[in-house]
Amino acid sequence: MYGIPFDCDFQMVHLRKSMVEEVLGGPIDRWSSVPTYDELIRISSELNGKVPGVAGVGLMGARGMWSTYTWEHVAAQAGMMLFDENWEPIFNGDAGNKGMDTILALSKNAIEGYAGAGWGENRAAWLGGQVATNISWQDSGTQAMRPDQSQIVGDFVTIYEPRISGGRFAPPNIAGSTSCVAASSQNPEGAFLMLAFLTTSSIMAMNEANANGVGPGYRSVLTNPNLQAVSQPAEVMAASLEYAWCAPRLPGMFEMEQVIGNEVNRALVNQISGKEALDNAAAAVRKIMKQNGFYGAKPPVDYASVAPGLWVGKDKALPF
Amino acid sequence: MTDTSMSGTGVASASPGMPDRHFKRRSKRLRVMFPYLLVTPAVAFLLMITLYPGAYAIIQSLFYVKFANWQFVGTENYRDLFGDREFWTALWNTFVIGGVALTLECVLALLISFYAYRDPWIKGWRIIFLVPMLFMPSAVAFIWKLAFMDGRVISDLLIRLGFIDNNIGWTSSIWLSRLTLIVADVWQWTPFLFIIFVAALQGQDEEVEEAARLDGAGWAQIFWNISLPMMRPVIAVAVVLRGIDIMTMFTNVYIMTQGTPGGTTETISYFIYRIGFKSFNFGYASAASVVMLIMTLIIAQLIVKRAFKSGKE
Amino acid sequence: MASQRRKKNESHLFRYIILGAWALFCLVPVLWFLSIGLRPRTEIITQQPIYWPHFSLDAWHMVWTDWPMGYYLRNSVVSIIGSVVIDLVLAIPAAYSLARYTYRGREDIGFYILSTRMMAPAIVAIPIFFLFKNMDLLDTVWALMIIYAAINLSLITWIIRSYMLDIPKELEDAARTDGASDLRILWEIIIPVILPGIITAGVIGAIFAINEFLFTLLIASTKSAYTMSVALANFTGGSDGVIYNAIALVAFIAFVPVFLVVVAIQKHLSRGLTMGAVKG
Amino acid sequence: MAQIELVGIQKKWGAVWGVRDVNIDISDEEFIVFLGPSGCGKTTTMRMIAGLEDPSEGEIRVGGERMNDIDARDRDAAMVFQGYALYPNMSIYENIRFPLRMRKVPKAEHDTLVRRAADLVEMGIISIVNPQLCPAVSDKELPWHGRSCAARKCF
Repeated sequence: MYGIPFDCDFQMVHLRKSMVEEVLGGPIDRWSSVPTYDELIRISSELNGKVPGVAGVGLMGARGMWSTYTWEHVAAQAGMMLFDENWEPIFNGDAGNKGMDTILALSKNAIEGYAGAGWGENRAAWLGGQVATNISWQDSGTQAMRPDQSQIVGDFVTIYEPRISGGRFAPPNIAGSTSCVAASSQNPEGAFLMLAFLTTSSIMAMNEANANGVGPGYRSVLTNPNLQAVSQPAEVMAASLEYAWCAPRLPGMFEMEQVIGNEVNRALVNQISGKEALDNAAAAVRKIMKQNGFYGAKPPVDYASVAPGLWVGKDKALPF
Repeated sequence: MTDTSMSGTGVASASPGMPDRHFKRRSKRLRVMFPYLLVTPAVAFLLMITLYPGAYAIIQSLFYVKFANWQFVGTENYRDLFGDREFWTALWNTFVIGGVALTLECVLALLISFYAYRDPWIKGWRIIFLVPMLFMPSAVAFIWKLAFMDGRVISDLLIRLGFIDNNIGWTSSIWLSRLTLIVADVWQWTPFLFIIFVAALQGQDEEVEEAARLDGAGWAQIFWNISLPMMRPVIAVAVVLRGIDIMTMFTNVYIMTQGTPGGTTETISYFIYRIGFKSFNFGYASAASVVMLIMTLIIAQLIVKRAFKSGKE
Repeated sequence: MASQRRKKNESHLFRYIILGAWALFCLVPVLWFLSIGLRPRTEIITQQPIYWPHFSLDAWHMVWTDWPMGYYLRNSVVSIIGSVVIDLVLAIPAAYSLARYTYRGREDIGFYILSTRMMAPAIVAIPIFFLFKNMDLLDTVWALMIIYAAINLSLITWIIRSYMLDIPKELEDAARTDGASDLRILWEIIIPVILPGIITAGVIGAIFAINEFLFTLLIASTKSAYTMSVALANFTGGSDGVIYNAIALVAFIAFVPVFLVVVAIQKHLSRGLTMGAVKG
Repeated sequence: MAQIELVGIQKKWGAVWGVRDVNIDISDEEFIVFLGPSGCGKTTTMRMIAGLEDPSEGEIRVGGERMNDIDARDRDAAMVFQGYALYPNMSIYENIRFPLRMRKVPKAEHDTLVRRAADLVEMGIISIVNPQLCPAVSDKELPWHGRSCAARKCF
């Protein structure tokens, strides 16, 4: 089993320094000022509309993967496990619902465009000073420092992701950005060929290809100069193959990301309840899993061999 | 008829340069085949670009496709599709968004062309009104995405005018989100209908109009009772062409809403694109394509053929 | 009498209000978008919209230096002109056949050609994608050329056909008795006579090709085949987010030539847009 | 040589009769006029003689030779059309020259032949002398349109 590391994203919370300090009544401490999501809900509701044109919180609520990521990351703070031992999706458990409730509460203080906001829209609103707090990846912090793009240079603090009170930390693996390749799998070359012509989607395709069992042949493909010419990630990955750890994606992951996110989005715009959304998502995901060879005699990928990587938090101390 | 005449052949003998007469027997087969030969390259080219994809889509729609790995699933994709809420929503959205946009475009284009066609500065108006149509559709989508959503310009203007108090969440409400797509489409494509309607109005016989005026009809009456009925075939053709394009609406959805909220702005084209190129479920997307293709063919037979029959020659 | 004159003036006034309002609706977004292209990026998405921004050529420099816009422009021009040439070579004989001969199946063939105009790009996108992949044509200007030609062939055929129908049949009969063969007639009489119609068809086809988005998005996924319309999408991806001022400038760079050409063929425009069904 | 015989010529479009059983014998250098109300088949008959229309039945003979299967372009018949049918993309000079080009008459002879034809229809030499000065046909309907049309048929 080899892993292909790239683009490791962390969900973080970014704060507008001046505004949040005013609400907190003192300087921000990165570790303790906003310890829980409940606290973020409170702060963002106080901040919402306080300054004309500035909303309490920005979050990615668009259909598809954006909503999926937001829900997963938040629910992970409540200790969500996505699947049980038999790969049955268990989204509609306590943790999953807690995550959903948290997002729904946050959405009341959210910027008006959050339901259509993917990464690009969220980034623009944050850098343009339209939100007082923002849930996004780490690069929203580095980009806010660039005066050619950012209105809020010097007026922001990035804190680590808040917990959900009572929850335990569990990194969700369903859409993690790290890919892996199972050395034991079949049909190695086919999926990677996708990359040769799909650079805008190459990252997606590569993940998907990995998940579908790309075998030992992957290296020859990754080191192919033609592929490297069109896909810079391929070049980087090829160089760091030996040093990788792995957290495999599930086969059919992109389909799952889409269906989960679409349901979460429907809940965010009040078309269905959060519980319904999670039930619908679980049913859809189960179907996709089945089509990809789960629930049969032999799982499509040998996950046991990567168990340590799958569950990073289990036997390890939290970094803070 | 009467001045048609044949010149005598007497002069022919006076032309020493003409070669000797030799009557070439024509090949009857070539004669019959000739028009087919002329049209063959074009048809062959189009067949390549429609028949192959058609067959490919039909075959692929019977599989669960995971890149190079195809699992035969029979008609499962179709059964799923007809039970898929998102598919029916997409169909309904396409119909609703397209219908409202098309109606608005038609009414506005009629209104404007009615006021513009006899204006002395019609040439100037026409150039101005053409401008939106000549922008790349993707750019137009960005214009309106920025105006409605990212830049909040329209919310701001409405606040300044005192209509509302807070910024509007365009993407959170079904009809507001659809409205953004409709406005973008109306802005860009009303000129299309306008240009056609003005040409039709200018092309109509002035004497009929003058006769009606002598009979005491006013402008509006003339328009309603004479111009409009005379324009019917033109309107039919224009609406059919615009309708075809609206039914395949993709760019605006892709750039502006991506189907938010909850899939209520997702058109059928975007649905197929999303299933195919975001979920990578090509078999399912192909099944949707096949259904769409059949619907297109039915619409083409029922409506388009008739419109173009009445409109031509 | 006086009241009637006033009434007339009022109706004039009303007309100019309507036309003026529509002109504003058409032009204001365009001018505002131009101002987006000429302002610094930090003044585009802000707490409150900025209506009087600072002037900046940031985007202009970005468009020509950071992105090889000249190269994209070349791709656009090559693929579009190539597609129009392919179309004219195929469409002129086909249109001649449809306009001038009576034979079995003519109506059906004509309608088949027309019906390809109705095909939603999304319907054929996936198979076409794999077709080009198998032909090793993805990410090439050739693929774009073929796809644009396919999209526009019906349009161009029908426009040219309509112009051919306008030519009096006598002209051909005369040429025939003068000893010209059918192809000779097409080449020496028909094509020169309907040249304005052919140009119209080509220009309208070119505009549709410039505007094509979905296929270009799928086929041209690397820089080697980016065209203007995909270059736009290029400004939206990556870690830099949507770069609106660059998008605005690219849109105007593409708009100007299109506008000039269209103004030049204005007279034929309505006819071309309706595929010949409306004679303007 | 140019004796024309029409034997039982018929033309039918579907159920509509264009021409019904025409039998005419026209001898060489004879001058003949068809007269009749509109729609009686004068033009159709002539178009069949010129080869622009195929008779549904019957036979056309020129100089005793059966012409039915011979293309209009190869029949070497001449016909002046109601609407003149001048080629709008060519000058009058070029119009008159067109049949010469089509019938592959050696280029060197063209000028002489065009002038002679123009003289025959009394077109006046002005429009012919310099092909470049020749007005384009599409300019306007000029008095010599009909004549140049006839001139084209004078070879």
